[in-house]
Amino acid sequence: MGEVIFWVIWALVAVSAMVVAFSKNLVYSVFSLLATFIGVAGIYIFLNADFLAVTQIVIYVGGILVLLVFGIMLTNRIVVAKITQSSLQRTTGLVVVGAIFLVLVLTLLNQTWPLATSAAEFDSTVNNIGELLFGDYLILFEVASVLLLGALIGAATLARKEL
Amino acid sequence: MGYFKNIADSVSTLITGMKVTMGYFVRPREHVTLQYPDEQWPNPKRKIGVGELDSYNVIRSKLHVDIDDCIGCKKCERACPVDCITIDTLKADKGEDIGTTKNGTQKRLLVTRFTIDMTECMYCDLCTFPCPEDCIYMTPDYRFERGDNQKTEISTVDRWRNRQNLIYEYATVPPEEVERRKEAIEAEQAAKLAAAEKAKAAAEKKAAEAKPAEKENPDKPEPGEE
Amino acid sequence: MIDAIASWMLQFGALNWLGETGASLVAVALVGITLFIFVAANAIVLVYVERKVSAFMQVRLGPMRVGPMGTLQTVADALKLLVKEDIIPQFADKVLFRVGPWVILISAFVAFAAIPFSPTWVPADMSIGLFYVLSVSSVVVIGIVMSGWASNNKWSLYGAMRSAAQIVSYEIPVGLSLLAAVAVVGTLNLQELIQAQAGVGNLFHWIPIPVPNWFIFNNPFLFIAAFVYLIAATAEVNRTPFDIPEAESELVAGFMTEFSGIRWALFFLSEYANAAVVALLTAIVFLGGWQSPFPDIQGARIGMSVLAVLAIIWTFYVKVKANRLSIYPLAVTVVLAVLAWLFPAFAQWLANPGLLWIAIKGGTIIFMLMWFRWTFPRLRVDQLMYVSWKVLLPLAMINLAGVAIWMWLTGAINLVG
Amino acid sequence: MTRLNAEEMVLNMGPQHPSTHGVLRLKLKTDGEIVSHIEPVIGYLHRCFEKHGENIEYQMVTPFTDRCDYLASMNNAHAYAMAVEKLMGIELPERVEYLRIIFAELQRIASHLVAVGTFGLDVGAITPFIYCFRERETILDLFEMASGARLLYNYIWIGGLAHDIPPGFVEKAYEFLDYFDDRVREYNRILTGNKIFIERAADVGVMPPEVAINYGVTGPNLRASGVDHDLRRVQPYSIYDRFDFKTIVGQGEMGTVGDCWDRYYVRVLEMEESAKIVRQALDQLPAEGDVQAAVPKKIRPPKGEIYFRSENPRGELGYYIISDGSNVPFRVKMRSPAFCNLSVINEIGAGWMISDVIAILGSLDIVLGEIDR
Repeated sequence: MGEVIFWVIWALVAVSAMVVAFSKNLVYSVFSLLATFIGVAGIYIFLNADFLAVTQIVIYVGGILVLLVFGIMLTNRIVVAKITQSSLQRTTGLVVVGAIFLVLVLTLLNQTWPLATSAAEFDSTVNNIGELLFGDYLILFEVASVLLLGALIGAATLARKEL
Repeated sequence: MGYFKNIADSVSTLITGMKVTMGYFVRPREHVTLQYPDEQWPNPKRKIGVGELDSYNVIRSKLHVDIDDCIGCKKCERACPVDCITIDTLKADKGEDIGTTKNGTQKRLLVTRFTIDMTECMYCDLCTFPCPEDCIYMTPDYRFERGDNQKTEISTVDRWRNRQNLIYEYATVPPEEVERRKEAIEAEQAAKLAAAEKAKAAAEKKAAEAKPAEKENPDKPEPGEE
Repeated sequence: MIDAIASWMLQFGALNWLGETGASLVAVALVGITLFIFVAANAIVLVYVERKVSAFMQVRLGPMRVGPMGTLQTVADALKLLVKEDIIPQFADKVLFRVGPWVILISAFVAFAAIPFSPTWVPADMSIGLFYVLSVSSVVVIGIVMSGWASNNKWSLYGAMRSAAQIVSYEIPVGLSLLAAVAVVGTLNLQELIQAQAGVGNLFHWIPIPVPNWFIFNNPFLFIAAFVYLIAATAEVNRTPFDIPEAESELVAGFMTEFSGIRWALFFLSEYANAAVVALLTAIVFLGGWQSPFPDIQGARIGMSVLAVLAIIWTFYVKVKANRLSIYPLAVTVVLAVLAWLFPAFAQWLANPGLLWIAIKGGTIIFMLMWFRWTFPRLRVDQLMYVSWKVLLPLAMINLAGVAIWMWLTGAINLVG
Repeated sequence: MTRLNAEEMVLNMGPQHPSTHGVLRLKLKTDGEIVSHIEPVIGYLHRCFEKHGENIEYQMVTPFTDRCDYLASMNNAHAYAMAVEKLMGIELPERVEYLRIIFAELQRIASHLVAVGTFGLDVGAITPFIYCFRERETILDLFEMASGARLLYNYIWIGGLAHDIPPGFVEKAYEFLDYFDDRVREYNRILTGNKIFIERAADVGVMPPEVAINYGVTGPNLRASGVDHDLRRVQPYSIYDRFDFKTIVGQGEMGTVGDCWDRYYVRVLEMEESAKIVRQALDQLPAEGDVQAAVPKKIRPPKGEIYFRSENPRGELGYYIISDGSNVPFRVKMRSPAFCNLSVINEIGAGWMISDVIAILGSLDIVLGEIDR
């Protein structure tokens, strides 16, 4: 039964990701990204990564997706309900994407994947992540936050009307 | 510092406002809602000094005519700014007594049609003042809805709730009676006309006799009439 | 709770063919349906309560016709909404227009999965419960933007845009103020958060007034954090004074402008579900969740007596100040106090933790939300952002640091060791 | 640096919009939330008042004046009646003058209550609106006692009043005035002093005195801009010179002089002043007198013309009447205050956000019935 759920989630991710890529309507692409993100969160749960799954929803759905929606709606003529997208330079794109795909497939096939012999016991990862973030990797964590703060200030400066 | 004062101001004024609403919340019985069909606003009862008519109230909700008292003077029709009153009258037969009003005035005109179109009425009350018999007045009855089970003294044109339902007919003269009288009056007028023509013809004859030269073709039709 | 139901089902032989996973799924479905009924009933009751509260605050009566005191009014309204014609504007985006309300409802609804209603009743006891509730609540904004954009109406779009900006900004003070409470216990599990608030302690740790050991009482910074959370959460669920996405006097009805019938009912369901989540979360994190305010029988008796004395004082105050006899609070508290002294079982029941207490606490918070709504004017968009970024956010951050210092002062953490 | 998205969107506010106080349509040019241009489109409520006036007798015009500014019917009829009386040279009995002042000032309170309440509603506060309407209902009860109608009274006639006041009216009016003082304090607690309300209204939509005068803005809106101009003071008509009252001028207590908050607060204070006038008028009211003594049997003003202006709750209401000696006016022109007040909206509203435009429109306190006529 658990497998069935897994495959349902997998199908959700695959289909919605395809809609993201192939939809003619840009807004559909963005909104189907919602399904993709939630599906990915579901896969994280299957990997016993509960904290990561929830973080995925908070950051990607609550933050990044909203930004994308904003971007699309504000840079287009929002009064029109149809925002279409078209592909340019298909051949070049196909070649590049094909090459990357090939490399990925080869890597995946050449790797020997360790397989679990039994289902892992679920154990919450919150404590471990917390201890690692605020213990071993505290400096990195702080540096990353300073970097993000710098980016934030930079963006705000650029976006301001009066310079 | 202004920043902190702002926050303190906000908190204190918001709490002041919340006290007001809470004050009302904990004493809900001081409400002002009226449960309309069950309880009704008491109409300020007030007579305007036109005799014993109890219902003559200052409240202006529906026009009403005591048609028995109407003498057909059409003063209200002329006073109406929106022409919602229509009155037709016929002269009474000679010697016929069509009653007196409660003020004792002898009626001379038979009111054959008295309609008030309440869809046009704007409740200005201007029509009630010129009435010499105080027979048109506003009633405090503000419920215009009339179903099958609701008997009103006013006859409805039809039962459907359309505009026709709000045009009130007050004249009580039956239509055949009106027809008869009209015919009678027409006949009378025709007789009068005939008499007049006769007299005219006689006069012409006399004139013709006086002037024989113009006697040749008295019945010659006009060229356009053929 | 799911596991409990599943194993209980498996004890009956008839359901053995389901297998363990199957039983779990059935249990999930059962819990889900129960929760959905709860959400629907919650909306129906809250709409009625809101209408009555607003009416009483506005010297009106509110619904009085359908059922006794108008109690069935919202049921009748719900039926009316269900049978209304389904209208989709011609130039709306049909797919997103249909999906949008459901996204909002589902994200509001799944948050209930982690809410503990009593020591044993919690649909899913997650180790990351608090974080989970926050995360699924953040999906609401996508649904709002979706329905606002799909309506193909400028007012809807303005509503959606405002809503997105507002919810994204207010998530930060919400998160930070909750984090202050989390820092005290060191867990994201809602049950553990509540269990940490058991017992009786001193007010703000040192002032010798016995109060329940709830976070709002035993730490002044958490006291402020509770209000920061309440304000920010009011904004997150789009209620006045932060209801600018709907803003009926400005944007007609904001993102709901084009919706009618059942879809509009879905918005209402989710609005009140969201309000309930916020209220329950406030109760859980700051007010001790299902913990009773009384530690034992004696505590319940004394507590009820104190309440009765307060009611007597209030009655005298009102009598002197406004020359009006307010008899109901007095009567209710005195009767309860007498009952508590007479019947130990009743006092014990009062002292027991459970659904009653979380319902009372959540109800109080919801009443506060309504009270805000029917008192205040609405903020402007930029003022809304000002409140979020320049008032609540610094306050929440100071709180977070303050909580840490307070814990060090009270000896809860030891920096040296 | 040019802005990335300088695209303007035209937004139709109205005719079906909850905050346009009737059927007004505002064409807003917006850039995001900022409104760069406002164009009011009026005429949805046009009822040919002036043309009507040319076709019916003098007394018949009164019900139509009631319907122009339906929130201040008494004041409208008062102004019209005074205009015709001046044309005909009618001297009124004292009692009529006092009663007219009482009704006009009560009507001013009622009208300002609507203005204050709906302004609260425009910025999102629903409850004060209901409180204001509760008080307005009490005033309407008084009107109903006297005239029989609650909105369109046709009570002030040329040369007098339709009826005398009923017994008990004066006591009820005193009762209302006593009750009303407390209520104003309550509005100040729940709305005027509310920080959110001040933030929404103060410094928003500032109307400098020059702009107000140039656009012909009158009434409380003009006084809120700091111009001490009240026709009851500067050109006392009727018997206003006998009463002791202050003209309220905007002080800019919470922000700039002439902002929305000032326009709101001037109205709140004017209600108190009007209550004062009503109290004085009730004190001095002559006990006896036939209110219809001076009503002419036939209203046939001599050939001539007149422009008469009075202070309406919304500003200066003027009637220009030409008589050709018959019983039907040759021309009735109405100078409606709300029309001029609305015309300033682009000047003071452009550059603010949509929410502010709503607040500014609410603070101007327009009545579409009067604008369109």
